[in-house]
Amino acid sequence: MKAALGALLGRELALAFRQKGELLQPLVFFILVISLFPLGVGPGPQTLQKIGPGVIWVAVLLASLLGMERLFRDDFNDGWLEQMSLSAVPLTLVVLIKVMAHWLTCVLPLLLISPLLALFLHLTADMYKALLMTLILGTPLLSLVGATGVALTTGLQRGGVLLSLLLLPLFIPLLIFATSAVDAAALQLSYNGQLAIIAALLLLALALTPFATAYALRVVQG
Amino acid sequence: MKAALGALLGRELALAFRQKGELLQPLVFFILVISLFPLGVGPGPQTLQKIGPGVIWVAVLLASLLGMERLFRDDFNDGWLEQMSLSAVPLTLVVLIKVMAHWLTCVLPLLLISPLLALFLHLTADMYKALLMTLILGTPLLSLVGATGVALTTGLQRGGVLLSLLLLPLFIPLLIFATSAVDAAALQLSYNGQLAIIAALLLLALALTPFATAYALRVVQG
Amino acid sequence: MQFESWSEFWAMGGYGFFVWLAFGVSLLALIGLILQSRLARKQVLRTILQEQQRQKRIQASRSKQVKGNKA
Amino acid sequence: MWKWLHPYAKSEKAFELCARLLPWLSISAIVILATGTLWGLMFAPADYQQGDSFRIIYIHVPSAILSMGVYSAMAVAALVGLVWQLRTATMAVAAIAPVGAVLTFIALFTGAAWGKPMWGTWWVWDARLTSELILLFLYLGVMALYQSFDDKQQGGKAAGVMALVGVVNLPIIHFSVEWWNTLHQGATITKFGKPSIAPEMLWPLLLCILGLALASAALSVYRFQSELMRREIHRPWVQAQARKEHSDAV
Amino acid sequence: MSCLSVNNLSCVKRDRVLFEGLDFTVQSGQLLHIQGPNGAGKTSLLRILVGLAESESGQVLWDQQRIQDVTQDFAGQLIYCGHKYAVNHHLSGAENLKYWCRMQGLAEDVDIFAVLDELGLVGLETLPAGQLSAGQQRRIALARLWLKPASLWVLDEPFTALDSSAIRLLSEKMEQHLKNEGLIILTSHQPLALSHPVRTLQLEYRL
Amino acid sequence: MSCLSVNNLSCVKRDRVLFEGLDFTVQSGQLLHIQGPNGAGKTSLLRILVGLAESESGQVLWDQQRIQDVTQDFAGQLIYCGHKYAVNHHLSGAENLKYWCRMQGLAEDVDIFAVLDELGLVGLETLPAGQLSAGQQRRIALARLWLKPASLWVLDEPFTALDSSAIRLLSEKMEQHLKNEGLIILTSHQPLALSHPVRTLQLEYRL
Ligand code: HEM
Ligand SMILES: Nc1ncnc2c1ncn2[C@@H]1O[C@H](COP(=O)(O)OP(=O)(O)OP(=O)(O)O)[C@@H](O)[C@H]1O
Ligand SMILES: Nc1ncnc2c1ncn2[C@@H]1O[C@H](COP(=O)(O)OP(=O)(O)OP(=O)(O)O)[C@@H](O)[C@H]1O
Ligand SMILES: [Mg+2]
Ligand SMILES: [Mg+2]
Repeated sequence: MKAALGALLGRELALAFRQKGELLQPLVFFILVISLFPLGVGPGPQTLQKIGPGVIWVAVLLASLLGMERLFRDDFNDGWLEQMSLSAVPLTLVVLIKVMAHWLTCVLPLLLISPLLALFLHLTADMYKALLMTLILGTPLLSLVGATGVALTTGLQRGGVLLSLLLLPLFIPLLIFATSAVDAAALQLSYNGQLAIIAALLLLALALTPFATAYALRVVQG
Repeated sequence: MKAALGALLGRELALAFRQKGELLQPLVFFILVISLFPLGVGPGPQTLQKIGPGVIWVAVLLASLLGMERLFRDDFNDGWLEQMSLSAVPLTLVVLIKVMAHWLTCVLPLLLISPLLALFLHLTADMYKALLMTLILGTPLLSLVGATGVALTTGLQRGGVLLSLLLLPLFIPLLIFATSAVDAAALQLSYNGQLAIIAALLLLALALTPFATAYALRVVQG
Repeated sequence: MQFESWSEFWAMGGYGFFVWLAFGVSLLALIGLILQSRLARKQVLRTILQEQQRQKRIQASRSKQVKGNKA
Repeated sequence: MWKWLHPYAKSEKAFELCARLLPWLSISAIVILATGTLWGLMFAPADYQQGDSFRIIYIHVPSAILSMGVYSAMAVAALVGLVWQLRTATMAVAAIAPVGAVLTFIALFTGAAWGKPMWGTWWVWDARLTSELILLFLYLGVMALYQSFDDKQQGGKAAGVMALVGVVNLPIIHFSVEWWNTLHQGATITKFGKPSIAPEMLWPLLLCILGLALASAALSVYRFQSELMRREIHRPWVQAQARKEHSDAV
Repeated sequence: MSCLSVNNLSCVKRDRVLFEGLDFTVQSGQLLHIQGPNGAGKTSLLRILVGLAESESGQVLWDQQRIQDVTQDFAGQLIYCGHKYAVNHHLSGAENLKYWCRMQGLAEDVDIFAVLDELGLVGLETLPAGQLSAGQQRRIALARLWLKPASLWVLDEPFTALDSSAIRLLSEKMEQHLKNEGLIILTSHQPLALSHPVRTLQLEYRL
Repeated sequence: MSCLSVNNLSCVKRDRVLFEGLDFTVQSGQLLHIQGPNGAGKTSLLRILVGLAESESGQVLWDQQRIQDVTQDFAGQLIYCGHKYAVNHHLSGAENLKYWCRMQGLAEDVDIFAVLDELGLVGLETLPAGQLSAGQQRRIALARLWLKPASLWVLDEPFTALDSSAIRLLSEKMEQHLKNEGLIILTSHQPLALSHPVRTLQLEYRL
């Protein structure tokens, strides 16, 4: 079983890193998105510092959405999903592996280069620390919930509206808590409360969404 | 020929409305990005007004990028692109039609709800007028140039991130002109210069990018 | 020579860090590019030779098959 | 020019031409670049305002100018490749892009290292700085696109299209400096820009520019050769060349 | 009388020569069956013949003119059915064909429903094509042969997924097309059951 | 000795009954050829048999137990090849099979390259599968039959896109499997060329 899961993870990573240059792409993408804001908003350090957390969260959201959309699509189209459904590995675990791979390849690079942001957006050390914590807790949540939505929309048209409706109410609280944590950090206040809420949401998602996603995948294969 | 182009447009629109959820996705993303900022920045009207145009433009940019990715994907996968390449209708016109359909279904909704957002971000009437003008001239440009990038990445693994790497540098000048026009409007200055430049860019793109896109589509079909 | 001594030269009128940082990194970048080009060339040569060997293997396996078919 | 170019479309001829050019280019590049740099670092007078920090100019300006020049060269190659269907020209695009990217990186880095003592910050979102950053991303985009294709023939054409589309951006970037600066805060670079520069400062600068240009050309030519070999792996001449170079190396 | 001819055609994929120096002419009323093992280059050849791919050397001529020079005429005379069906899964069969006909500039009055009925898709015309069976999707793709009056048919394994009655239907249609001075170029791993004489071209698998 | 049996199976799609009250048993060493025109419900039946889709009523039993109750065992004994190849276009043939084998929990030492060679893919093992011809991709999909020792094969039109030599190879493999007490359930519009006795099940096209 363990070997099987390892193989699935290996496959996802192999696909993600088919070309060597692709390792660099999320990084460049992130810098690009981030640099859009100073250009659009004006380069004053105060303004930048103020909108910084929001900007970074938007960039993360975008990166994970961009990568997410194709999470199950190719596998559905070429029949790999059928093969996975028919293997002895439970589909819930397969889903978890796929979400993990997505997080590792699309989101983790962004976290790794986030120190650069402190420089670009003039964040203070405190703010950066809070931001990093919210990102570490919040992005897996994004990926888990996103996966359910994507599974519903894979291969059929009915689920589309559902995806948006499902994701929106979940993303907005996440963003509120995350940015308010960073704001609190900027004012030297404690932000444990916000982190605890995000962590609780994450645990909840971890416990529930893989089942929902796996079920959705079975349904779309009808 | 006219009937043929009409049919192509009809097909695109039919498909877009068949998958209502996909229509909604850029809109949801747009609202998400915009609503993030009052949350992230704090609700001071001054700040919001200052960063408003930039935020809206960045959101439009990212939303159209998100919607763009699947412009040629299904047609490429199921072979419809081959049939279009082999019809008597020049591929350049086909490309134009597709871009138009994309603009109508993905970007126009954003423009339609923009008054709401202007309210949200405390823009003055002058600023909103300038913003709308830049959007009306700028977003078709986005779609035209974007189509070329999408055509180049059609059929590639992980097209999304690569796509943004290709397109965002091309979009940045537009962003600069557009936001500087709105800033000028905020100071009651004339912004005809910026509009003229955007219009010139649009004409240039209208004249050149359909050919580049059609060529790229031929290339990826090998 | 604009400088009185080597130590003055290295100090660059107090701007030593920035000047030598700029020149150093530039030199490194250029050397990196040269090395990468060299490595890429070696890689190409290697794949060409591997490819030749692969061709030989394929030929061998096919001639074996032909023999098998005849037998 | 057509008749002149065409024979070199044949890849073997192109390879031979490169082999003949390469030693001249590399030797002159090393000599000129070394002379210019040493002259600039040791013998040119210090700037009356900036002191010795101004010596960064001898690497910053050549790399900045060439980062744009090399892009134009790449775009010309792309145009030739697409319009006249020359395979070798699209290979040139793939060969030139990394060289340009490195030059752009150098321009950015040296500019930042110069900006810290002069402006007090490594980075501001100024028009010129931003545009140079965009240039870097254009190069990276061309490279990434080329690498993403398994079929390098397709990849070459696609990268060519990208390079050409990006060219439209070059003049825009260049002119946007004016508009943007007049609307936002004042220009930062003109503070330094004296209309004329003393000849004893200028000469080493010109040498450095020439030297770096030659070095870029040499590197591009070398990479172009590799690209040729990789793309035509089964041609007899490539195999012969590979055996020759391999035995040379051992 | 039209004719498709090819001279000195060669195709290289990834530096592997699939075929070279190919010469042949297909004239009105003739059928060319391209044969060869998997990977021989049949699909690649067909794609070059219709102009989707470029050959390494050589030319494809339609009525003695290079197809690149007479794209409009050629497109008007061609139907290509490839490995991919060009049937969108979200649109119904009738819609798929409707848009295709309009794009091909056919008159409005072609009766798509009648053709679909003839092909045994009665009652399924308005179902999203993604919900049809493999053979039914294939039938929709082939309905194009009934809808567009074109002289050149280029078919890549047209019998895939079809049941025997559909194969018979298609074979009859092909015979009729050949009688009406049409040209057919096709590949198929299944033997053809036609009373009309068949020319064959054998491609070899080279490594 | 294992056996797959079905009782009172029925399938409804969109208010259309495809089949109902189906009963049959397939035992070791038997081959069941499901026949019927396009759209009769062959693929739908196979998908119910392997557990990808749910039936309207009735049960599928593997060794007298419902397959939903013994998923692990059943999965270990099953190979399903559907209309879709499950071959990723960006991975090479060898990689595709490697990951499949690992996912199926097969030992590390299966020699994928040997199997690919046997299937005539010498020299193409490391090419991205998207660049292979239709028949070559199909061969990769079928290589699974060589790689995994499973008793039940469920094959949906396995001969599609294959040339005659590949069909011969596959037929031989199937005969061997049947001799080794294996079970095969397949659909095919082409006649089978097997020396082994074949049971058939005829589905009808109902509207
Ligand atoms: C990251 C920071 C910097 C970047 C990206 C940058 C970029 C460039 C570029 C692209 C050029 C070429 C312009 C052209 O040929 O049209 C240039 C020229 C030049 N730069 Fe910089 N630069 C930076 C910082 C600086 C600093 C801090 C100084 C001096 C205080 C400086 C002084 C110059 C001078 C003197 C020239 C040549 C003369 C001219 O074209 O005006 N640069 N730079
Ligand atoms: N883009 C590509 N890059 C490299 N090789 C390719 C590419 N496309 C096709 N090939 C190779 O060309 C050969 C011929 O492919 P083609 O699809 O023409 O075969 P075919 O004769 O149609 O086979 P089949 O009977 O299986 O359909 C194959 O061996 C394939 O590997
Ligand atoms: N999701 C669905 N919704 C509605 N109808 C469906 C759906 N899936 C399949 N059908 C219908 O069920 C019928 C049987 O389809 P199936 O794919 O099982 O046929 P088949 O016997 O495999 O045909 P073929 O020989 O063409 O492969 C078809 O008529 C199809 O229209
Ligand atoms: Mg083929
Ligand atoms: Mg079927």
